[in-house]
Amino acid sequence: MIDPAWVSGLAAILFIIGLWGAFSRKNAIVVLMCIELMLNAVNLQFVAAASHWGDVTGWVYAVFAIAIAAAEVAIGLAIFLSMYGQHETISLDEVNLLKN
Amino acid sequence: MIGQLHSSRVYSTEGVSEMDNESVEVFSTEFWQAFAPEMVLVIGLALVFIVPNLGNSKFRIPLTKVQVPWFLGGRRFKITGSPAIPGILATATLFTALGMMIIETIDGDMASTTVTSGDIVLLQIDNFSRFFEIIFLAAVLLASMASLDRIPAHTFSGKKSLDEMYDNRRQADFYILMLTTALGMSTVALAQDLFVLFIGLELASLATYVLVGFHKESKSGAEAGVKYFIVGSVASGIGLYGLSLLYLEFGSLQLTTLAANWDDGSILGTIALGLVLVGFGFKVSAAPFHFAAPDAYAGANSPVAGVLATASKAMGMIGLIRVLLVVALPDSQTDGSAVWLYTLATLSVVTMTWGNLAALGSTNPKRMLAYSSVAHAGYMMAALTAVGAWKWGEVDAPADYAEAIVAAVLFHLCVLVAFKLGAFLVLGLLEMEGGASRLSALSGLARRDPLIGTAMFIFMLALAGVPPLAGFMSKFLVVAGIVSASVGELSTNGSVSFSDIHWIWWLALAMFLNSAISVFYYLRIGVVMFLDTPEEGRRKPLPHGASIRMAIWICLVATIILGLSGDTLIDMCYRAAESLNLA
Amino acid sequence: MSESGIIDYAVLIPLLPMLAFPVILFLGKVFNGTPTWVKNVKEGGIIALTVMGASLALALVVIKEHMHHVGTSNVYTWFESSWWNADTGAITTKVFGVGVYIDHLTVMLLFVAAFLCFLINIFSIGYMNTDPINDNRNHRFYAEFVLFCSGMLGMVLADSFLWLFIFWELMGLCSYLLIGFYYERPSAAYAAKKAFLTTRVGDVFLVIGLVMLWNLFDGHLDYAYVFNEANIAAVNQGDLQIALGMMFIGAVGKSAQFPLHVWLPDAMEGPTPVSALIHAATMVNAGLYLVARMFPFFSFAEVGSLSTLAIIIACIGGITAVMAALIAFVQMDLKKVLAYSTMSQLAYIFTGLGSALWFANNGYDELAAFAMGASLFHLFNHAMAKGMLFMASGSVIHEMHHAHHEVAHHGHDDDHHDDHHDDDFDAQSMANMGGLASRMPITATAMFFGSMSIIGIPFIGGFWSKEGIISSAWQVALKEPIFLLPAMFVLIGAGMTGFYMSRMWFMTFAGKPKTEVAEKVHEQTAWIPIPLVILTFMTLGAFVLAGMHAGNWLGNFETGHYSNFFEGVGSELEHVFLNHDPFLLILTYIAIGLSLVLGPSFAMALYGGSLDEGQKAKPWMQWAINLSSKVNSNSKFDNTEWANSSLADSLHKRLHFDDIYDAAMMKIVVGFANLSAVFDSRFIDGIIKTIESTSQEASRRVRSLTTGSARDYIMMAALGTLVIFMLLWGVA
Amino acid sequence: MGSNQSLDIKNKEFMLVGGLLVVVAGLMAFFPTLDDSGTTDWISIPLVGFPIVVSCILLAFASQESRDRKEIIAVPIRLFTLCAYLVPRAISTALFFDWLILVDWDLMYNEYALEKEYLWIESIGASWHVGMDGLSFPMVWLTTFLVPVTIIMTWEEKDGATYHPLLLMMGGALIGVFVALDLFLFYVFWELTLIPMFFLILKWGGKDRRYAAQKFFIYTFCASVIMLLGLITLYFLQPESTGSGYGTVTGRTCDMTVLFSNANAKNMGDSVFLGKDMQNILFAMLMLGFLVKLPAVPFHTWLPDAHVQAPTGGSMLLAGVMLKMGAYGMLRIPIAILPDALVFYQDIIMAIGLISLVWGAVVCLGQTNLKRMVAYSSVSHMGVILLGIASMQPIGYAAALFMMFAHGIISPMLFAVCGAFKHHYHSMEIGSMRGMAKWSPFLAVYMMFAWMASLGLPLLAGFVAEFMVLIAYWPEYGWWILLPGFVLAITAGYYLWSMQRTIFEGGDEGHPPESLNGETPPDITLPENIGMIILAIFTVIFGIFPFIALGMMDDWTVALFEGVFNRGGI
Repeated sequence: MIDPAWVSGLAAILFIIGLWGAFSRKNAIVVLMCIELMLNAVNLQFVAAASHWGDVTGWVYAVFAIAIAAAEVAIGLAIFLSMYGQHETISLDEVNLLKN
Repeated sequence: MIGQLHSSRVYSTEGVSEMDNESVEVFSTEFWQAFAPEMVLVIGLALVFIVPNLGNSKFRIPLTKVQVPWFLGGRRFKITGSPAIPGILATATLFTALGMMIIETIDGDMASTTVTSGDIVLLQIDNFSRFFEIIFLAAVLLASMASLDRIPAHTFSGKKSLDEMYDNRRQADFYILMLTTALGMSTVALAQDLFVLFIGLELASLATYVLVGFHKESKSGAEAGVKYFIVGSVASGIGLYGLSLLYLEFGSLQLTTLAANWDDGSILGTIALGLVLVGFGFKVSAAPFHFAAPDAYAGANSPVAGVLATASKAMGMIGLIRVLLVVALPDSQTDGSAVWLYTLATLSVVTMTWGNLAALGSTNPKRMLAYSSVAHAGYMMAALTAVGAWKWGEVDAPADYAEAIVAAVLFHLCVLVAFKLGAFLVLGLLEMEGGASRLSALSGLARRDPLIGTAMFIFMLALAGVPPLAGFMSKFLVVAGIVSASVGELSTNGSVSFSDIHWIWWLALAMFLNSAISVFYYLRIGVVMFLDTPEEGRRKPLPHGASIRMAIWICLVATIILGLSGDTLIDMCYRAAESLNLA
Repeated sequence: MSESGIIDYAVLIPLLPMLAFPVILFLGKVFNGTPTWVKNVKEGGIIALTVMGASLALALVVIKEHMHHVGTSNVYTWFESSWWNADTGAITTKVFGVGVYIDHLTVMLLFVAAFLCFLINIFSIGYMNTDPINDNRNHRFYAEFVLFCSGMLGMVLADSFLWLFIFWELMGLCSYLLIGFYYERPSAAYAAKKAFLTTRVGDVFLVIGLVMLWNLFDGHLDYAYVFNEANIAAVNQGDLQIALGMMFIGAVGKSAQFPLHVWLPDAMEGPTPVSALIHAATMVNAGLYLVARMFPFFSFAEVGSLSTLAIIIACIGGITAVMAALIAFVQMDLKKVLAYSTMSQLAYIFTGLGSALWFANNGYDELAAFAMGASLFHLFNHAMAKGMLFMASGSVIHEMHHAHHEVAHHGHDDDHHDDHHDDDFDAQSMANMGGLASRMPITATAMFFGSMSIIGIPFIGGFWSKEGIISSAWQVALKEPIFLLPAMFVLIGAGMTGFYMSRMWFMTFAGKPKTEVAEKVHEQTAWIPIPLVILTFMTLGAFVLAGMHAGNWLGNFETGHYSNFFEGVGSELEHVFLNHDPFLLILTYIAIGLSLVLGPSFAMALYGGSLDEGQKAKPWMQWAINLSSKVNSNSKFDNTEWANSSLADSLHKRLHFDDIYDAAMMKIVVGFANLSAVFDSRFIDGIIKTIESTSQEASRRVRSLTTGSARDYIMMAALGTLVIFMLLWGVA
Repeated sequence: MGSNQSLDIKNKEFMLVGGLLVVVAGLMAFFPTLDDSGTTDWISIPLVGFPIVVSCILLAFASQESRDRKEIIAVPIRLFTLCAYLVPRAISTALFFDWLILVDWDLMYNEYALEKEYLWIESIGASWHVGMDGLSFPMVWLTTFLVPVTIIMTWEEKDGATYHPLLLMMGGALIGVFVALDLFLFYVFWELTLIPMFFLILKWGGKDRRYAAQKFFIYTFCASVIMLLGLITLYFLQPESTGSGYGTVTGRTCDMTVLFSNANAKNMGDSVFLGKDMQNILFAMLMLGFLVKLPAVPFHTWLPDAHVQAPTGGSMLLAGVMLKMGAYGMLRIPIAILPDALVFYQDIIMAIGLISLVWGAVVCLGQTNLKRMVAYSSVSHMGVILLGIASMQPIGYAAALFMMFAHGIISPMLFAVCGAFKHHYHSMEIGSMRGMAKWSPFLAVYMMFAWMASLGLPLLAGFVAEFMVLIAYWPEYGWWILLPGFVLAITAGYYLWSMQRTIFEGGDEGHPPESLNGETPPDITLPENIGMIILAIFTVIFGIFPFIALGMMDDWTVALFEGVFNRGGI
């Protein structure tokens, strides 16, 4: 069995890539995907920890986290759609009416 | 000494939580009894789903021609299909639930009820959680009362504009989301497991993302929704990752487990703590995680923004209290301050200063209120810092200091509902006749409607912390808490050196200096209202809006009454803080 | 020490006029312009006269009672306060009382003040009520007049330095109001301000002196305590000297001595009765009174410990005496000559007092008593004479006005009320007068004897006292060389007085009329001559007082009793003319020579002249006019060189004092004040404004971080996370 | 026309009611003896609560009226405010006569007349604790004296329906500050006074009122929050206890009287309450709030702006009573409990007082605006109070108290005169009008009277205090006395100079001032006349008979020194 430490490390790398992507990419969809990446890192982490502790709760947490991610995607896409309807772009940099 | 003092109080009996602690399994009979108010919410939510959809549809039993009335769908009934129904239903639901909770809590003799699933404690009803649920429900109730006018339902008859048709169509959606927010927040308040807490947080958050972007036909509404969603998601992603690290470190996300093992944790726990802090920091809009908040408030309609500034902030504050005070405080036997002490102190000072400075020049009243709520977050975080500063091993009854401070924070969160939300509701009233995102929208308000103008001015004074309003009382309590913690037991010595006073005293000074700065922008609102002439198109009297005015009056009365005589509420706060069992 | 009796009613002397003040003001406001008020009550003049008469009567009764012993009335508590001794913790109550204290000084000044106030009141009724410019506002004059009298009488009667100061300030206020009576004239408004401010500068030091005195004497300012020998001996003599010196500066301001003399000439802007009242009879004497009051300190203090102050007093006196006399040489304005003469004569008294105080402090009690007596007697004589002179000059000016009016508006009786102050004619300039001796006999007589009294012509008025002052000063000078300066100055001053007083009289009354107006002048106004006649006799009768040992009595009233009139006159004469001390004998003759011969002869040579054809003055003046005409025609003295010299120029400019003070005030003080105002709003308030603008700028910058792009928000959150890590790492 | 008549009739009815109230209040003022047995609460409702509540009701009532009705209801409303304020007036008069004639009351330090205490916010130990002693009573009397005078004086102010209730509220809140014997209550009233004044400046002020009102509010608020932090720290440094009046949560009490006795008991011999270090810090924090309110240089710049912009009534109360809150606060709290810090800061207080005194006076001389000049003269006079405090002598303290009192009568008159100038000549620039004495003899007389009173003319109220301060000042600071002396001269200078250029000079030429645009220059109106005469009469009364007020002040200071500074308890 793989040492949970490796999995955790992978999760950490995934998380950082996700975070980095979240603020370096302009396309809202890509940003959403990056957020999903972060949540996947979380899932991975939970699973790894669960296997480390031999505890079932971690898996349950992971399942819930997946559900949360799903809900987030649903809502996110809907919100992006309405943004596209009004601003006709999905570039986050160009949506900056509200500032200061 | 303090212990003796407090044992003499009627509502505080030692060990009440252990004696009366009742543990119930999920979905048992006792469970339903204990969660009656929440069940009201759930039922109300279901009703808002169902009732507008009641119609004359029939269900044909397959292979037959028998049509059984099914009542869902089809041609809607005239009475239940009225667009006004969801609002009324939601308001009634919230009112009922809130009433039940208040009746349950106000006398003070409340046993705590724990919900367990196996050996995992999921939820706990106690003074603390009930207190927060009251805050949440009150805020959402006032907001939905206001929304009855803000997003008005129009009757079917007659010709309607496009906006009116939009408004009619989304009545149910709006109130469903409001109720969902309330439910999610209640879950946060009740949660005894950090993951459950996070689930509740996500439930409430997802609903508020939609609420912020609710006016999707306006550019700013859509934009606000996007920003709030994106930044919020990232923040909760970071928070969740922190949770996962905590789980990795301790093997459980139970608050009790975490608290018991905290002192044995490694650096991983500290890192996880930092990540979780980010998640909640976004919710309380602490700098530098607050950036989306002003945009969101400005884009959302005012009652929703009010909920974000009060209830949502309180929700984040629960998270902070749970994580920082319940989990991450050193054991009462060790001599030392909390590991997050400097972090939180820095954050709080930065937050309050940033908020106030930004608000100082802001000419959009909603953004100004948003920045001011950032500043208020800073004040509360300063209070939490004071709890962490105390050297736990050196005094007899440290919990009393901590409890007093937490009580002050709770008081602040509670009265914030009165005057911060009240201010947003006044802006909501103005939004009914056009935008409220320019300072000039407020000009001449006192002349157009003296009572509303005066109410707004009183809200502003309360925000600034002018006595004898609730805002002063809450700031006074917060600072008193900080100072009492910094002074500690020094007073019994007779002779005190200033250097003996803990440095967190300076947080009190920073807080007061900040609130002095803040007077400037709060007063500016008053000056504009009382001095300027109304702008073009706003010469007529204000829209009537019976229920939004009612909501404003409630806020106003609460602002004044809680300032003049806050004793009942302070006792409630104190009981709530006690039930945290900090010591 | 209190005794019941008439003295308890003495408080009414100042109180009556004080109460009359609002009454006249109120009645005047109500009845303004009604015939009864104008004709019968003389716009308040009669009320004032009644009150002043009552005060005078009461004063006379009090004087009779207290000729030879100190009287103190009941002392009432004005207010109390407490003093804490930080070492012992004891808290003692300090009482600020109010009462009446009467000794010879009081008696003398009380008489002077009450008597002259009464006479000037009579004069005012004549002078003020017949001048149309004063119509409908004379009630203001009389109200302020009685308040002023109240201040003077109160100051004299006060039983403590505190109340002395209070009434002193009250007088200052009234002099301000009275000088500024014609408030619409810029010069009057300016003069009033100048008078108040200049005396205020002195008053500040007086207050400081009182404060020091209060602290020295354990919380007492009442005479009964501070004049006690034991109490004086107990205090630090050096501090006492400084305290008294401070008080002296106050006296300098009030009595218009160098260097605070600048206000007095300008104060002539007031109506003439005011000039008579303030600048001759009363207010200027307040400073002398204060210095004379210090006498017990000097006699009871340690020998020699206060002599520096005595010398300073005398020197200030000497300098002023010469300086004022010099300036008086060139004045053409009748009243200004008198003003400078006042200044100079007061300076004499200061010198005399300085000598007296020096003697007292150095143990020469008899000499001290003599010098004191001479000084105070001179005060008395000067007050009477100068009051008379001012009233006489007022009479001249008044009649000049009338005459000018008749000349200018001949045949235009209908617009009688036309403003006749507009044109250039100066009714006060001696250049417009001349030859009035025959046209105004009473006035000329009064002026004649008044001037003689001031000059010190033997046997008349001031002669009796002036010689005493000069000899005292020289006697001190024999013992204390520094005193030579004031001694020399007063001696020279005697001759200068002779010149400028004679000059004034001859220019006004002798010679031919210099203008058409002067030809038309005649005495026609009722009320005015009464006080002139009375005072003429007072001045001439000074020898009676001298014979009654007034000098001795004033020097030491407990021993200096009146014994025998002729013996008294004899001893006085002997003292003056046949002094056993050859030094003093020579000195006396020098002084007489200077003042009687040298000064007047120069004046005659320059300004003398006979009257018009057919005009004849009264016999007692005619000889002087004739003499002057002879001297004038025989002498070849030409003063054009002098008159065009730079000295004369600066004398015309009053030795530049006013210019320098004005410059100092307007350039330095006001300039600094303007700078301060700018500094206050630019810098002190500027800090506040900078804080405000800085915070607005900071706000702008902070808000500019909220760029509007969600990506930046996420990045900031990530950065925040990093910071949190670092902070936690640092602790953990 | 008809509707107007009916409105007039209604006015008359209102005035009839008002007149009846006047009679009733007059009867109440007729020497009633206040009950000392402690059964009646003479302070809470009649002095404090009643004016505030009545003003709130009137404001709410007036705000609902339409614009054109407002001018009509203004008459009865201002009459009503006047009558309403006669109630406090009557009580303070009665108490005053009781003190003067019957000598019923101990008005000593820490002994209070008409004391009442009700528990209020039990969790922090705050109570509604009110009472009066020799420090507060003169101030209460002054407030009750000034507010009716101000109402009368500003009888014709526009929009009186809201203006006069605000004055009434001001009157209640100010009394609240002076009678509060509880730290929390004190602070509540302390800030409450800002609100009516803010509105007075904001709504009735001059051209820059927006700036001035905000500056006034924010500046003083900033300072008072620092003071509040000091108070809170002080509060928690008290020993904990249980019992009535002690906070159930905090275990401390906000009661000042308890604080005073605790502190005074601890400040004995060599022992120092809280220790010197802490005393110094707390003293500095408390004093900051009070110095800004006073105001002392360099914290004074809000005052000229506020005064110049404020309406006459606002200025009168601001200068007459509000500034005294600062001095009152100093004498009430820090000095009584932190005497060692006072000794420590003595020289600094003296220096600040001296700087205020000199700077205020010098800047006055450079002003061209009459009201601004008068405002700076207030700064200068407030410096005298600081000198009195720094002198550490009962006579200096009594002088400070009397200065507060005397300046409280004189400065409203100064501002009333300025207001009358503004009202009738539409200008306050010195030099823009000349020879006013010709046009407005009454105004000129009042101006001269007020100016003279303010420059410390003997037998007017201002003199005694100045003289006493100098007496107390000399033994402590010696030749520095030349500076106050210099100020006496400068004060005379700027006052006389301004008079020379306003009421004197040139009225004879028959040219009315330009700011009138050719109208005939008026003299002051009857209400202004009445108000000024009242002020003038009291200026004279307290100048000639200072013992009336000084008696209780002296008693109080003696008791203060015995209780606070005499460490052995002699």
